[in-house]
Amino acid sequence: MFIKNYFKEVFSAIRSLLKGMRRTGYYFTHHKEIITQQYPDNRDTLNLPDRFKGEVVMPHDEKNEHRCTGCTACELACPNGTIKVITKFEINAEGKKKKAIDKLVYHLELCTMCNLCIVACPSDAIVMAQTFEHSVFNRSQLTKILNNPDSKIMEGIE
Amino acid sequence: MWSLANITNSIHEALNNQFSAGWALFFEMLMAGIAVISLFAILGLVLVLMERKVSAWMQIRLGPNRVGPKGMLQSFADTLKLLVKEGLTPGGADKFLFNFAPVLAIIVAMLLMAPIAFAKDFQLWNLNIGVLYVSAISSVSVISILMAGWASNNKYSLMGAMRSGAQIVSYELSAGLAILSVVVLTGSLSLNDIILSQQNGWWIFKGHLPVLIAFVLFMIAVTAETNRAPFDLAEAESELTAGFHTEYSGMKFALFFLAEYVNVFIVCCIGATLFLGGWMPFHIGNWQQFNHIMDYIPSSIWFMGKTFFLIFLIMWFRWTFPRLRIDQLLTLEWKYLLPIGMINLLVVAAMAIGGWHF
Amino acid sequence: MTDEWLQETLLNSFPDLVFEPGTEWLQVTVQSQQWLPLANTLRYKADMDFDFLFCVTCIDWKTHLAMVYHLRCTTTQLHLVVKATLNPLNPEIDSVTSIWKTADFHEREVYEMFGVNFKGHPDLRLLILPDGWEGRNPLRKDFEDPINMIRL
Amino acid sequence: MFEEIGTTTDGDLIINVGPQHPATHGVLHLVITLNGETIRKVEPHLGYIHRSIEKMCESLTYRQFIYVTSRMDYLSSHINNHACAMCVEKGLQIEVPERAKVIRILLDELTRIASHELWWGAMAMDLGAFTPFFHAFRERESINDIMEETCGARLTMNFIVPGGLMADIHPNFQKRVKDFIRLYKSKFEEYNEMVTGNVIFRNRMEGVGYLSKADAISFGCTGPTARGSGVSCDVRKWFPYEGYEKIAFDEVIETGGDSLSRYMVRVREMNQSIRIIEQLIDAIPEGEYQAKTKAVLKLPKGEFYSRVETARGEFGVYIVSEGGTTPYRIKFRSPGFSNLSALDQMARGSKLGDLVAMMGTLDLVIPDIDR
Repeated sequence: MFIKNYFKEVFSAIRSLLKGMRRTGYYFTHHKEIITQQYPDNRDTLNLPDRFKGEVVMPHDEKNEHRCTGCTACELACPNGTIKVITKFEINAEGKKKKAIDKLVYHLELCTMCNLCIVACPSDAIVMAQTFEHSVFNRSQLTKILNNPDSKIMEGIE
Repeated sequence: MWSLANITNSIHEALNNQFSAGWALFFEMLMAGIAVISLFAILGLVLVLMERKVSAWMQIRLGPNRVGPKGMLQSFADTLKLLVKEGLTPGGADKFLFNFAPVLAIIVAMLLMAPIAFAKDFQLWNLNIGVLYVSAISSVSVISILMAGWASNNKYSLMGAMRSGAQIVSYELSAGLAILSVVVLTGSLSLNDIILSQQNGWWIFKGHLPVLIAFVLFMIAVTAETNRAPFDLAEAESELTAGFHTEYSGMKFALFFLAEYVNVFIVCCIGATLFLGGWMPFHIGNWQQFNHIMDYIPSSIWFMGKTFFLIFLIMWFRWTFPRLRIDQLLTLEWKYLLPIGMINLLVVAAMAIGGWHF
Repeated sequence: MTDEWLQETLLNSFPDLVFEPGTEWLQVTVQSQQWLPLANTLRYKADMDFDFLFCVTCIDWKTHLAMVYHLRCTTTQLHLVVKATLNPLNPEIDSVTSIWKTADFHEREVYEMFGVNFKGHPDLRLLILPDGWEGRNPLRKDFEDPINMIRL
Repeated sequence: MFEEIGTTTDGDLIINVGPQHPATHGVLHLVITLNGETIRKVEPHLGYIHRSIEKMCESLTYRQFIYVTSRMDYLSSHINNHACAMCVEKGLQIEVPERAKVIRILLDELTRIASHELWWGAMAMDLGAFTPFFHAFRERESINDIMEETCGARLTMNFIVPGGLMADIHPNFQKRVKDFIRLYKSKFEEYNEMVTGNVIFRNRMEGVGYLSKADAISFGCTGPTARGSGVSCDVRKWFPYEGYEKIAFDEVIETGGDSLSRYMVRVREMNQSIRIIEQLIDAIPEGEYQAKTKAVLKLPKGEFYSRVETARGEFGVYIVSEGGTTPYRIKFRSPGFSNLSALDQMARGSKLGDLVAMMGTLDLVIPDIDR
């Protein structure tokens, strides 16, 4: 009885080991199963989903106009102090003083891509871009100004 | 039969004509030394690349594929990296032993090369006690590991070395018994005689089940002896960080690394020699036509093919199995492998006396 | 086994207990001296058997500290929240490590974060803060880290 | 802690495992007293990545503090966010739309599978088998891709806001989840062949790191750690939230109390999660994905506690509100913290190699312990 159990044990052990070896052997011979992505080479074919949260950007149209009113909702919504809105007063065509943004400073190094500023923005002025290669040689390059120089607010955005 | 003996003999004669006998021997030894060292370098490069590719394919990865065509030059890049790295010595280390341990590991590996027949008539030293020599010298490798573990002044290293000591000493027994079963069948300790005895078929086929069992025991024991997974307790990455070579860096680490791979190569050479006929082509009994066709394949290719098949087997083990625990490792040896090996040896001895093998 | 039954039973043996109405789970405030006997009752008294202490924390109310123990019985799934008021200058309460082993780590955390001294804790040392940390307790309201504080 | 002398007076060896060690999956620091290979005592030292999230949250509003909790147990970040949002919703008495609830559960269960996949691979790697790790990542990556498409991030999603979800699911979501279920089912046999059935693995796990039922309760263990010891403690079963009461699934309980039981609980739990997803994926109700909430959330004065079942156990959020826009005090009851405290009890008397297996089966995520 003891001898029988002993051999049964040995054989079932060897069988379980061979099962594992069969599986790795299968993958060794079936190179189609390889899932490695060759990242820098496949940059052109790399499709990031459109919701991917890469960094905050402010889209401008062809007339160099954006939709930001400078309401600071994003600044208030941000948990890390990533966004700083610097406003100025502009005089519009009717001679009235109007608040507008001077600079929208965005600290990428502080950003956690939580999307709260995008949700908070009432005029959809900022969106998430799908870029993800953010490494730079100097930390100061991570502080970005989102509005283009000389850009203006779009007509009809309040 | 195609032979390398002509080349070696002509070199021997040329040297003897040119110089006195002493100088000729000196030059021959020099050449042999250079050959062994360059074989070491090549083996290191090839085996590291092979391991990385094998592991990658089993792990559904691509493996190295950037340096050179298909990543062939990856190991050169690795070697270069290790060469230019600083070899640190920890503060409380025993400096002499710490630096000597990797060298000893390499020396042991080199000594083991001597009796191995790489092809027909291509052997450094046709020793009449080759098998005994191999099992004696391979035990010395444990000293280098103990030395490294002790001298590092690191608890992880020390534990790794102690584990390794217990492990190698135990598994020597199984390996020895497995080797003995072939020696019993052949009646000779010389590796050359063992190869020649497989003229009409390799032992693994001639010797029925007992030799097959001996072969399995041998493979398990040498996997343990070379500290390869699933018996890599001396290194046990997740437990002891890197075991006995935790504190080694740069070229000193590379020497341990190289010694490990060369040891794997050598034990696979021995395995191929004992069980798979060494450089002997695949022969079936007295079927002359078939044997002649097989003889056209050069003996060195036969030898390397068998050896690399065994190396692949060991790598296959490594990338499939989890590691054993230290007490299980010793249980496996003393409760399973050793009794099986002993009974098996008795059966083999009976078989040899009765002449029941082919 | 309802909250009312629990309230009644506890008031029988501990008349000083103050129950807070209108909470999700039964909430009770206890004198800090009475906490250990109450804990023993809650854990070992038949029918009660609050064997699962799943949350231990402290709240700094500036005027006082309040220890909060969340208890659950794994058989009846009854919950009880026990609070104990402590003096902020010299906060002290009995350790319940002997009753619930999980209190070991949780009390050590509260000890370093709030400076509450747990009497009878077997191993009251710093757990999270680095060795040699002195004095100030990070989760107290008066703690200010001049270097790492984020203020919005 | 860092004494020069490495031995006790009895001649036992004191070893620092961590904070930099391959087996601790992070910066856990264990001071181990060893007698030969046998463990005498394990003493965790925590705090290497303590960020004092509880203190940070005291200065963040109820919308903002949710994202921080993703950084605690980063493997089940979505479930953590869920607990926080539920706590705020409880305080404000917001009724979450049915659609949002179902999507939350779906994402929860996907997160749970992803977390268990990673644990499975890392567990095998702790025991020295490197290959399963990569195989587990194949399945985990496809979950991450689904998450990336719907939530916009792979690990720290922050997809939940008080009152519902940040956005609706991606149009591809259902199709891709079904693809994942097919992939998972075709590969599950591999898990048994490579790890679960392996004789070396079973011998390493069986009877190792025993934790009795009474001890598991006393140490406050939750999740698979406690369920491996036979404690029925699944929050989803006992205190259902977000409609778990309507879903058919089994609470996985093993009674062995050893490492193998904890391992089996997790592996079987993955199948239960698949079962939940299969029930819900075609039954996502139509409707709003977000309830109407005020722009500035102010919790009424009081104390609110809500809890969920993360991949590691019971995660609780305890908010003390003074009626302002920020919490007065917030406490996160993290499962790993309590589970870790049982390690010493489990490890005493076993071998050093077993400690690695035990830490593997506890499924420790260090930021979850340190907070």
